Parts: sequence; C-alpha cells; structure tokens
Amino acid sequence: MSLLAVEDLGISFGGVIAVDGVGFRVEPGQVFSIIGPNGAGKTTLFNLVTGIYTPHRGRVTMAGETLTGLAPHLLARRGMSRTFQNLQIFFRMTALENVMVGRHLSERTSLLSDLFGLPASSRQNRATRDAARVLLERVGLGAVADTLAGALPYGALKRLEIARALAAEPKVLLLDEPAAGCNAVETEAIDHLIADIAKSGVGVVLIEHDMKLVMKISDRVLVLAQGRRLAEGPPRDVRENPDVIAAYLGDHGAREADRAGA
Amino acid sequence: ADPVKIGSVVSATGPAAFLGDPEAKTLKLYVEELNKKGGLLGRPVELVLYDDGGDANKARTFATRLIEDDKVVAMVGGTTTGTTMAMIPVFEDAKIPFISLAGAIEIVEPMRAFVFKTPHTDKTACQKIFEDMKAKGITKIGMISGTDGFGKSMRNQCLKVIGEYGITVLADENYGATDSDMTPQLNKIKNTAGIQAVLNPGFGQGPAIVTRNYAQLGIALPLYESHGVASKSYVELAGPAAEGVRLPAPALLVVDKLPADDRQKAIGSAYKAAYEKATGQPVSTFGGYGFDGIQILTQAIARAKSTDPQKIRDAIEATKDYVGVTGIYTMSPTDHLGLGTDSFRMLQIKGGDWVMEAK
Amino acid sequence: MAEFLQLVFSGLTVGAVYALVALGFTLIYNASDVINFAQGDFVMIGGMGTVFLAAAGIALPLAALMAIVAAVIVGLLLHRLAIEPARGASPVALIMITIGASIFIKGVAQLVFDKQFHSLPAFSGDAPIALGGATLLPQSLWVMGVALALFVALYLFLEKTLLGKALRATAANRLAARLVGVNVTIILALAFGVSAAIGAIAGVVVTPITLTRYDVGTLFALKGFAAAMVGGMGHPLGAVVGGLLIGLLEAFGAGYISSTYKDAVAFVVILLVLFFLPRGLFGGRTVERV
Amino acid sequence: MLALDRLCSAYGRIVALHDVSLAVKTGEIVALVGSNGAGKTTLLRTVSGVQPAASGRILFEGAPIERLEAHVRVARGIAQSPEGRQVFGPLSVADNLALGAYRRRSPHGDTLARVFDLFPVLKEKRHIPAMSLSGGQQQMLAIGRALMAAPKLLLLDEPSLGLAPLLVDQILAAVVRLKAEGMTVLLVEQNASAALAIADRGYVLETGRVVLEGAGAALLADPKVREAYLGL
Amino acid sequence: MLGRLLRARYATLFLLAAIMIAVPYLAPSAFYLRVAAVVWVFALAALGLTILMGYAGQVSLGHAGFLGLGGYAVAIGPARFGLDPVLCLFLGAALAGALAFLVGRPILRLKGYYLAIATLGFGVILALVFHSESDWTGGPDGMAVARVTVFGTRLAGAATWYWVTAGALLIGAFLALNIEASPTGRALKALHDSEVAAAGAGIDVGRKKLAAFVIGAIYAAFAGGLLAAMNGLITPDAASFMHSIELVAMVIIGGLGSVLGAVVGAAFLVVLPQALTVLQEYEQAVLGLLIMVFMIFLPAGIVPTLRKWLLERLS
Ligand SMILES: Nc1ncnc2c1ncn2[C@@H]1O[C@H](COP(=O)(O)OP(=O)(O)OP(=O)(O)O)[C@@H](O)[C@H]1O
Ligand SMILES: Nc1ncnc2c1ncn2[C@@H]1O[C@H](COP(=O)(O)OP(=O)(O)OP(=O)(O)O)[C@@H](O)[C@H]1O
Ligand SMILES: [Mg+2]
Ligand SMILES: [Mg+2]
Repeated sequence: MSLLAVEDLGISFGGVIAVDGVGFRVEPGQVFSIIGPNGAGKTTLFNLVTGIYTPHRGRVTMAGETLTGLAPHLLARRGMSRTFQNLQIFFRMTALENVMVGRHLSERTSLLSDLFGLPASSRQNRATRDAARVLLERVGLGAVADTLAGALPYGALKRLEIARALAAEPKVLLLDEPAAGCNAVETEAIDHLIADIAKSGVGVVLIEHDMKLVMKISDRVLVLAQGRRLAEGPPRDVRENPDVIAAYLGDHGAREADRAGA
Repeated sequence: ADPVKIGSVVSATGPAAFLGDPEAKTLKLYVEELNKKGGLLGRPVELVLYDDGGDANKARTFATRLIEDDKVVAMVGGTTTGTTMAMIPVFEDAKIPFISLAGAIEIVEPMRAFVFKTPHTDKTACQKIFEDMKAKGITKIGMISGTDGFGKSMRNQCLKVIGEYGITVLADENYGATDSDMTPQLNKIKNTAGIQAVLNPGFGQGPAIVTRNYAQLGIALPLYESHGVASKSYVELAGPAAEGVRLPAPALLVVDKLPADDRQKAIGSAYKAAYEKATGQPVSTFGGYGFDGIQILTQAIARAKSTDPQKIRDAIEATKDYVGVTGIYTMSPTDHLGLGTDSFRMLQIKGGDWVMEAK
Repeated sequence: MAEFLQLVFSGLTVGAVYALVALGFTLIYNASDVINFAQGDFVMIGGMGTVFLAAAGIALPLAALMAIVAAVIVGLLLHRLAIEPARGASPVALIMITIGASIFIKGVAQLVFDKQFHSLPAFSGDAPIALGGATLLPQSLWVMGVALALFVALYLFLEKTLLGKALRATAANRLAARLVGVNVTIILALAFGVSAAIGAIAGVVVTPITLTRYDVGTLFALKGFAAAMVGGMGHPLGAVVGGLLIGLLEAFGAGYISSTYKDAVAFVVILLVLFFLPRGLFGGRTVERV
Repeated sequence: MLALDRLCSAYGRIVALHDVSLAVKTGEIVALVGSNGAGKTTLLRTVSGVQPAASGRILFEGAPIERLEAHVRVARGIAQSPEGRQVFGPLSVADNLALGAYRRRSPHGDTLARVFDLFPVLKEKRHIPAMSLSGGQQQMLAIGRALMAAPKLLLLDEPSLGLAPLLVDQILAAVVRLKAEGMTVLLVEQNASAALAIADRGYVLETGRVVLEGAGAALLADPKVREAYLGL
Repeated sequence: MLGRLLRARYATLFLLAAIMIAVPYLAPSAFYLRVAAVVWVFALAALGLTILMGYAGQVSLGHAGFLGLGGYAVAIGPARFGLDPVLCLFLGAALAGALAFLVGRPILRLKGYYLAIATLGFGVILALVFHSESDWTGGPDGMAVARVTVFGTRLAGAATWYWVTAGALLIGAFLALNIEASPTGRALKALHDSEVAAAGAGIDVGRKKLAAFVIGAIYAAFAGGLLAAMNGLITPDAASFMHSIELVAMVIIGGLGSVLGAVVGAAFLVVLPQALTVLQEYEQAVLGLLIMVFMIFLPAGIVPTLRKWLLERLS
C-alpha cells in the first residue's frame, strides 16, 4: 500500500483532453518528480489530485483510503499539502501570518473561544506564531517575517508558499515549480530543503523545469506529454530516453541533466 | 425680543418629497410673512426646519433635536404617517403640541393629548368616493392600490367602510410605489366580470401610470382616484388619459371656480397666489395642509397669548370654525382633526382641468 | 391567450427599460471592474434634462441631444474629478465614490430641476397598438428598438474593435494594459463618457413610459444592476436578456401570482439562476485556473 | 539607446533602487542578474513607466523619458514582457496578441506569423481565454505579446520562467536572432549562465545597486559571479 | 509608546470607552446623547459587516434585512405573543442567525458582485415581507414597539438608551476584536485573499464564510432590535436596500476590516446629516461631495489611513 497512489486519472476541458489516464505511486520519504513540456498536464494533474478539479475518471488513494472527489480542505486534513504555480499568496497578510494560516489544521480552538478571546485562543496564537517563525527561518525568510506579503519579490513568495504548505505537517507535499524564479544558488537551497523534507518521511511530488534540481534529488521521474505518460523511471533512465530528449529536454536540457546527475 | 421657535420636520427629499417639498416651502413662506407683519405676541417667529428624507429613524432624531436642542414651543410637520408615528412619542413625552401633516387616521385615533393633524383622513376620502358611487348606482368595483403607506392605509380604511354603502370589491390589486407598468394588474381587473368602476388609492406617480395604462387597455369603466393625486402634476403626467377621472379633493384645487360666496374662496385664492408667486410652481393641496397647520398653530398662540406649550395645546384644541384652504376646522377634546366629509369636493377632470361636481 | 400576450407586452416593455440601464453598466464595468452606482442618475439626467430644456422652449429632439451631451459632460467630470484622482484605489473605494457621486448628482438635480415627477410626450403618439387582443404602446417599441440598437453597437465595439478589446484588457489587468501602451486614463474617460451617453439615451426614451424625477436613478440602478448580474456582468447580451427576463418575471408575477410579491418572484428566480449558473446566464463557465 | 543615470525608485518608504546607472547600446543584448529582491523587476518597471522614478534620469534615444506616461513610452518603442506573465485572462489568446500591437500603426500580420512560428501552441489555442493556458503557455503569450509591438527596446523579465528546457533554448536563440535583426534587448534572468552566454554585456544588481558590470563572457568567468549566482 | 498603543489589540476598546464616558459630559443637551446612541446602534450593525466584509471579504447588500428582522422581533414578540421585549431582542438575533444559516450556504457560493446581488435580493424579499404582511408588521407605516422594562425599571430617555447602546457596542467591539486576532479571524482573512490556498491549508471555506455571515446577521439583528426598542417604532424601510447600502458605506468609509473604522463610519453617516442641516437644500449635494472627497483622499478608509500615517510618522 503506497502513501499516495494515483490511478488512471483523466479530465478534459471543452474537448481538449488535458490529462489522459495517468497513474503513479509515491512512497514515504520519496521525491517523485513530474516533468514534461508546457501544457503537458502537470499542473492539471496536481489539481486533480488535490481536489480542485473533479476527475472524469480515475482514482486517488492515500494509504489505502480513496480520496477521489473530496474537497480540498478534506484532503488537507488527510495530510496533503501543495504549492501553486500561479502564486496563491494571502497578499494582505504578513509573511508570518501567511504561514500561520498554514497551521490551521493543528489549531484547536472553537469559534466561541475565539469570539470571547479565551486564554485557550491566546495560547493557541502564541503556539502557532512560534511554529510559523521556525518554518520561515527554515525557508530563509526569517528576516522578512513581518513584511506584507504583497511587498515581497517573486522568488521569496515561492519559498513562502513552501513554508505555508509545510506548516500543515503534510504526509504528502506537492510542489509546483518551487524553483521558478530562483537563481542557481537559491535553487540549491531549495534542493537542500526538499531533500530535508523527504528525509523526514514526507512523500514529495515535484513539478519542475530545472533539470539540475530534478535529476539531482528525484527518486523517480514521470514524464508527461500531451496529457499522457511518455516515460517513467529513475532519473538516469529518463534523461537518456530519446523520446524525452526530443519532446522535452532538447540538447541543452539533456546536457544540464547529465551534469546534475553525474 | 426672543423669537417664538416653531419646529418642523418634513420629508423634503426622498420618496415623499413632492408632499414634503410644498409643505416646507409653504411653512417658510408663511413664517416670513408673519414676521413681516410683526410676528407673534410682539416677538419674531423662528422656524426650525429639518428634512428627514422620509426616514422614520431620522425623523425621530430630529424630533429630539427640536425639543432638546432647539427648544421649540410647538411643531408642524411629519409628512408621512410613518415619520409622524416615529415622532409622536417624543412630543407626547415632552408635552409639546405637534400638528401632523400626514394622512392616516391612527394619528388622531386613539386621541393623544398633544397630537393634532390637518389633512383629511383617508377614511373621509373613502366615504366621499363611496357616496358618489352609490349615487351613481355602482355596487361592484375593482380596486388597485399603491403599496406605500398612503395607498395601503386608504385601502384598509375603504374596506372598513365600504359595507355601509352596499358596495363590494370584486378585484383587489396592488402595485409598488415605484412600478412603471401596471397593465398586468389592470388587465386582471379588466377581465373580472361585473365590475362597474375602479378605485385607485395611491399617491405619487403610480396613479398617473395607472391612469395611462387604464387608457392603454381601453377600460371603459369610471376611474376614481384619491385625494393623493390632487395636484396639477397628476393631470400633466397622466395626460389625455386622465379625462373623466373622478376624485375627492379640497376646494383649493378649484378655488378659481368656487362661487363668490364660498367661505374658502378668499383664503384659498390668497394662498394660491402667494405660493405660486413665491415658488413659480402650481399650488398643491399638500402645501395647503402645511398652510392650515401653521395657521392653526399661530392663531392658537395668538389666542393663548403665551408660548407655554400646555396653553398652546389647549388653544389648538379650542380651534373653532377656522376657515382654511383644506376645509373648515372645528377641533374639540374628542376631535383633533376637526374636518368632516363636506370639506372634500368631488372633482372630475375635463379638458385637462378640474371641474367641480354639483355638491 | 390575450391576457398572456398582454403580460408579455408589459414584461417586454419594462424589461427593455431595465435592459437599457443594464447596458449602461457594461462599459464602465468592462473597463474597471467597477459597478457605477451613479449609472441610474445618468438616466435621470437624460430624462429630466430633456424635460426642462423642452420646457424652456427648445425643440424636443434638440433638447434631448443637449441633455445627452450634458450627461456625457457629467460622466467625464465624474471620471476626471473623482475617479482619476483616486487612481490605484480598490474597486470597493471606487464604488463608494460612485455612490457618493450618485447622492451628489441627486442633491444638485433637486436644486437645478425640482422634486416633481415629469413626463415627456411619447415619440409616436399614445394610440395603443392592438395585437391579438392585447395592446402595446408605440413608445414600448421605441424602447425595445433603442435597446436592440445599443446592444448591437456595444457588442460590436467590445468584441470587434481593438479599442473595445483595450477597454476589456484594462479591467482584466491594468498593469499589463499600460505595458502594451493602452492609455488607461483615456480608456476610463471613454467608458464613463459613453456609459453616461447610454444612460441618458435610455432616460430620453423611457421617460414617456416610466416618468422621471430627480431621484429615479436609485431604482434604475437597482433594477439595471439585477438585470446585468443575472445576465452575466459585462456581457451586452447578458444585459439585454437579463433585463427582459426580469421584466417578464415581474409581469407574470403580478399577473399570475401576486402583485404584492412580484419583486420577490423576480428575485427568487434570480437567486435560482445564480444557484445553477453562479456567473449569470452568459457569464461563461470556464473553470478558474490556479 | 537606453541610459539610466543615478536612477532611484521606491515603494513608499522602501527604496528598491539606489542610484542605478547603466547603459544599453543599440543592437545590444544586456543581461541583468541578481538574487531575489535585488531590484531587477523594479528597474524594468521603472523603465516602462509603471513604477515612478523617485529621482535620476532615464534617457531613451537621447531624450529623457522619466516623466512620460507608460503608454507614450510604448509608442516610442519600449515593450516589456513582465514578471508573473500578466496576461489578459478573460481575453482570448489572439486578442492578447492583438493588444500587444496596440500602439502600432502599421499592419502586423508578419509579426503575428513569427510569434506563431516561435510558439506554435499559441496558434493552436488562439481562441481560448488566456487564463486557461498552462503556466508556461502563458509565459509564451507574454513574450509573444511583447514581440507584437515590434519594439526598438525589448525588456524581458525572466522570460524562461516556467518554460521547458527545450523552449528555454528556443527563446534564447530567438533573442539572439532578434538582435541580429536590430532589436535591442534588456534581459533579466535567473538562469544567469544562459543569459550571460548570449549577452553582449551584463550588470549585476545587489540590493538595488549595481555592483558589477562587464562583457557577458567576462562576467561569466568572474569568480564572484560564479559563486554567488551560478552556484559553481 | 503611541506606536505600541496603535498596535495593541484592545486599544480600540479603551478609546471607545473613553469617548463613551466623555460624550455625556460634553453634550449640551439630550439630543446629542440621542445622536450618539444612534451612532452606537449603527456601528454595532456595521461591525457585523466588518466581520463579514472586512475580514472575510464577502459583500452583503442585504444586511439591513437582518436589522429589520431584529427590529420586528422586538415589535411583534411582545405585541402578538406577549413575550418580554428583552427576550425578543435575543430571539430576534437567534432568528436572524438561523435564517442566515439557512440561506447562507447557497448564497455564499457566489462571488463578488454576484454575491452582492444575491444578498441584495434576499434583503429586498425580507423588506417586502415586512412591508406587505400588515397583519403582522403593521405594513408600510410600521409598528409600535412596547416600552422595555428591565428588572422593573422602564428604559426611557436618551441618556438611558445611550448607555444601553454604548454597552452593546462595547461588547460587540470586544468580540470583533477577539475574532480578528484569533485563528478564526486569520482563516477569514485568508479566504478573502485566496479561497484555493485557504482550502489547501485545511480551512473549510464554505463553513467559515457561513460562520461570518451568521455572526454578521446576529450583530445586525441585535442592532435592529435595539433601534426599534429605542425608537418605540420599527418601519419596513429600516430593512430597505438604501439602508443596506448605508451600512456598507459605513464600513468602507471608516475603513474595511477595522473595528474602530466601523464606528467612525457610522458616526460619519449619522452625524454628518445632522451637522449639514444648516445648509438646508444643499445638504444632499454636500453629503455626496464629502463622501467622494473622503474616499478619494482616504481610499483605504478613514481609520486605516490615519493609523498608517501615524505609524509612519512615529517610526
Ligand atoms: N509592491 C511593493 N511594495 C513594497 N516593496 C516592494 C514592492 N515590490 C517590490 N518591493 C521590494 O523591492 C525590492 C526589489 O524587488 P524586485 O521585485 O524588484 O526584485 P527582483 O530583483 O525582481 O527579485 P526576483 O528575482 O525575486 O523577482 C525588494 O526588496 C522587494 O521587497
Ligand atoms: N481550466 C481549463 N480550461 C481549459 N483548458 C485548460 C484548463 N486547465 C488546463 N487546460 C489546458 O490543459 C493543458 C494542460 O495544462 P497544465 O496547466 O496542466 O500544463 P502544465 O503541464 O502544468 O504546463 P506548464 O509546464 O506550462 O505549467 C493546457 O493545454 C491547458 O491549456
Ligand atoms: Mg504547470
Ligand atoms: Mg523580479
């Protein structure tokens, strides 16, 4: 029984089949990457897994429990967290508050306690704040904790989303292009972060176009093209697959991938 | 000398503005005139006038303001029944006389020590109309009423007294105060068999549209309107469709056509002339309510020779045979209005003008 | 059958009035995502302006034209003096400004004009047209015709011209609009000017039916807003269909259900429509991407 | 072609650019690199006129433009593909591209054909709303839209963001081709090695200040750059 | 010091209490107490909207409907069922909460202007019922409310109502401030910015919105009940569309999402018409103008803009 098992998922939009019978499995502590050309259906696949779209066919199970069609907040409760390719930041809040929202699931106060400002709520607030601060430090944003999220540069927002997703203490973490907008050095930091997360037993699903990152930290790679599986396997196999090179990597990408994997 | 402070809260804006606006203008006009003539009791008169916009809560606040802050000795105002009802407790508690300009009978029934009113009640209007119908042998009618306070209250009053005249209502329809098409309702009335006449309690633009739609549908029955449309603007708005419409109204509308010996002729003509000169707008009976209110009040103060509210109240209650533009008033400890059905004239619209029916 | 037809005529007449007001909302919404609460007041300016200019002895068509121009000037001033200085404010703040503007226009209108109801003569007389046992006023045809013409013009402008696309682009993403060279200020001024014109034209053609007063704008805004929303905000077709739908619902509500609750009937249906189509009849069903 | 002279720019009280001076000569590709929050985006926004300059001058073709409205600068020939793509979501792909040429008086059929050539997927999806494109497709659209203006100076803010490796190569190749045709390009890239490889010159920005400048190849070889930005 | 105060959670509460204590000393007559009491009542209703609109970002253009419901509960309960008016105040609030709970689910699925029109329609229907069911509500001219007695003393006079409404507002503000700084408040603000991300963090977006809607309705109904009891009368236009707009205007002018803002906004729209009466017929025009001017120069609302300005001056 895998941590996350996706079977035969499919959806189409107005006649265009965006995802067409895709399946994969992720085990605890594993980094599972999904790559593929733009428009291959990677983000859509995430949206199907996390309950934002309802699949036309297929099944999602986590530790044996079928989750297909469950609302996103219910999936979150079962241990699934994600980041978004199109940033979904709470722009009116500070960086710290963004992460505090991520702690929602571990907050244990009732509406009444919140209304009357009972000590339980204040205690909860303090606990949440402390936990959030630790997470911000972990993604390297400790210095901007009290900055309004709207004023942060793009690269910082990407990391802020990771911190927020981590705050929910997920079992499965889905990252959609976490390194986009980061330079090589910053990417390396993210690389360590992801490795670290996986090491703690979380199953990480990663969408990324940065081949150095993908090849370096993935345990398995799934290649999508036009909504379908083009290849799947360990990074080495994938980067040498001529179909993948032709459809996705190109010469330059293949070289990068090689360098990283070496 | 200290001015005599008279308060007023009217709905000079908002949905009842075309009632409140002439009221406000009339009050200002007559206080000015009074001051030109030397004021009251040798003191100037100051009118403290507020606009409640038709909002009952605001009216209530202004009422408090008149009493607590402006310290008026009496009040003439309250354009709608709703705002009047909101203000009554304030004046009753403070024991300051309040002459209301609103229509409904609940204002003076049950009696309240300090509350009076000048407009005819809708009940009187109903009675006048039903008398006319009865005389014409009409026994089955259709009704279409506005859902505003005026229309609704008059409808209820009419239904209360209608039995006394042996008339029955076969169709009872409504329209919203701001509707712009009443053909669906009128069409229903048209299709109800046996109806001999239609009555439309309502004020504002609604009756004008009812009248037009009535003509559009080609309904050939007599149409009765209420005193709520007794102004020139109704005739203009309804246009040729208003031809033949009958309604009860104060003599003011036909003051030019009154016989020379009519007691209301002189005062009516004078008010009409003064109002039209000062405002450039045709006189309406609504301003007339304000005129009678301020006249009754100032005359009462003069008779009381005092600005003590209690004495003013007593003097208002003692108003006897005051000839006003709305009618001839005689108040008493059991009647804080003092008008009878005879103050209404039955009018008909002919050639775009009011024509008096033989009394 | 005749009764049914009469209700249809009534519904279409009133509906066309709502549709005209709703069309006025479209442009400003498309350019700025703002609902202009003063839209109904443009309608009032069109109607009242014509009434008073005509009363001053100006020939009716010229009076109407002048009133429309006056409304356009008011619209442009509203943009220049109130919307433009608040550049960068949130839509909520801008909407509040239009509410303030609406109160202001009414306040000035009651001084410039008066507080009485007024009417205009029907363009083609008052003789009702009999059709299948029901009757229809010629002015209703004018209202429907003008609504149709404005709909077509607006549709072509928004969908087929580059300027129209620039207008929609401004609301979709103001930053990007500036980056492709759209003069956002001019676009907004255009939207306000043309919206005012549409409102005023509506005012001229509906006044013979609905009558007008300094404060009728509130009601027009309310009904027009409902029409625009049930149709799907920003779509000219939605505005027209929404307007007619509400008009028909009110007529059938009054005719068959209860004249007291006809507004409630209309709103219940609006709520039902939105329950199934959360972005109105023509609001599109594209899934929001994340 | 473009010269910034002691340019400062601020968000409220946060100063994002301090006395930045740089120059882009006609027909050059100039790359701008720097870490998150260095002020690269702010610089491009200020040049385009969607972010006011607090002080300093911006000269374009010798004339000061820092007081001009954004749309006038576009008319003069400055187009930008902004960070975060900023497509017109509810408008179709075709309309997005048409609006890219909003300030052009001349017909632009050829440019459109070239954009479709570069990004065939846009042609395929030209009738659907831009918001239903995938992230990378939207990025292509943003670049395509900027190209539609046929600008003299093209500002690209992280054009490779979210693009598949194959396409990154294509885009960079296209930039080189555009240069060959006479276009001037100011390129902001996180993929510094690729950007510097095609750039004639480059500037390194750090917390709102220019800390290094030089020929592309020279910067690529600079040990500081290699360590701080290339991770080598 | 001042900066700390500006950021402290209950600073608003102390400021409000100080003003409430000061007003009776400064007021030249009972009229000022009446105006202040009206401000407190509307501020209470506006606070409900602050939670719904300011925190959760969900517009309601039908909020006055709940205000009316509270008012009619206090009118109808004693008159038709012989219930105690104070009990009816709470019953009205409970009723409004229950109604909000029932209609909230389907309505709150809508977004932005679609939500606005749906709530507007809901408010219009409520107002229509108050207007038309004369046998219950007294029809368009409204209905008298029985005088309220608490422990044998009759609540009458501006001063008494001043303190009653002030107390209610303080409690309302206390609760609203608590919510804001709590996990619930964070969840509401989060879904305001991104429902997808909020759901991704495990927040049950639909339920949280519903909670805000119900709380907002209870605030409004409570305010409506107080208003009716204070005036001794309730009319259907208390529930009108115009009053809904007015409530929204209070929240926006004062500052969306700010508790003090709701009070300042209510004061703005209640006091201004009183102050402008000297202008007579120019009153309306000037009121409109002032609303525009304030929104142009303080687009984030009076309180947040001034607060930010003060904080910047201090640092
Ligand atoms: N709207 C804003 N309000 C306040 N500060 C801002 C705003 N936008 C950017 N900043 C600040 O300006 C500085 C420069 O930001 P900018 O976006 O230009 O950086 P960048 O170099 O483009 O970064 P990235 O590589 O992440 O895109 C940062 O410190 C950022 O926090
Ligand atoms: N809501 C939608 N409506 C219509 N088409 C959609 C929708 N969502 C996705 N698509 C289409 O489905 C395809 C897959 O999109 P998706 O965002 O999953 O791609 P992706 O693999 O994440 O690409 P990228 O690497 O560019 O982010 C695209 O062609 C896109 O246009
Ligand atoms: Mg994607
Ligand atoms: Mg940037």
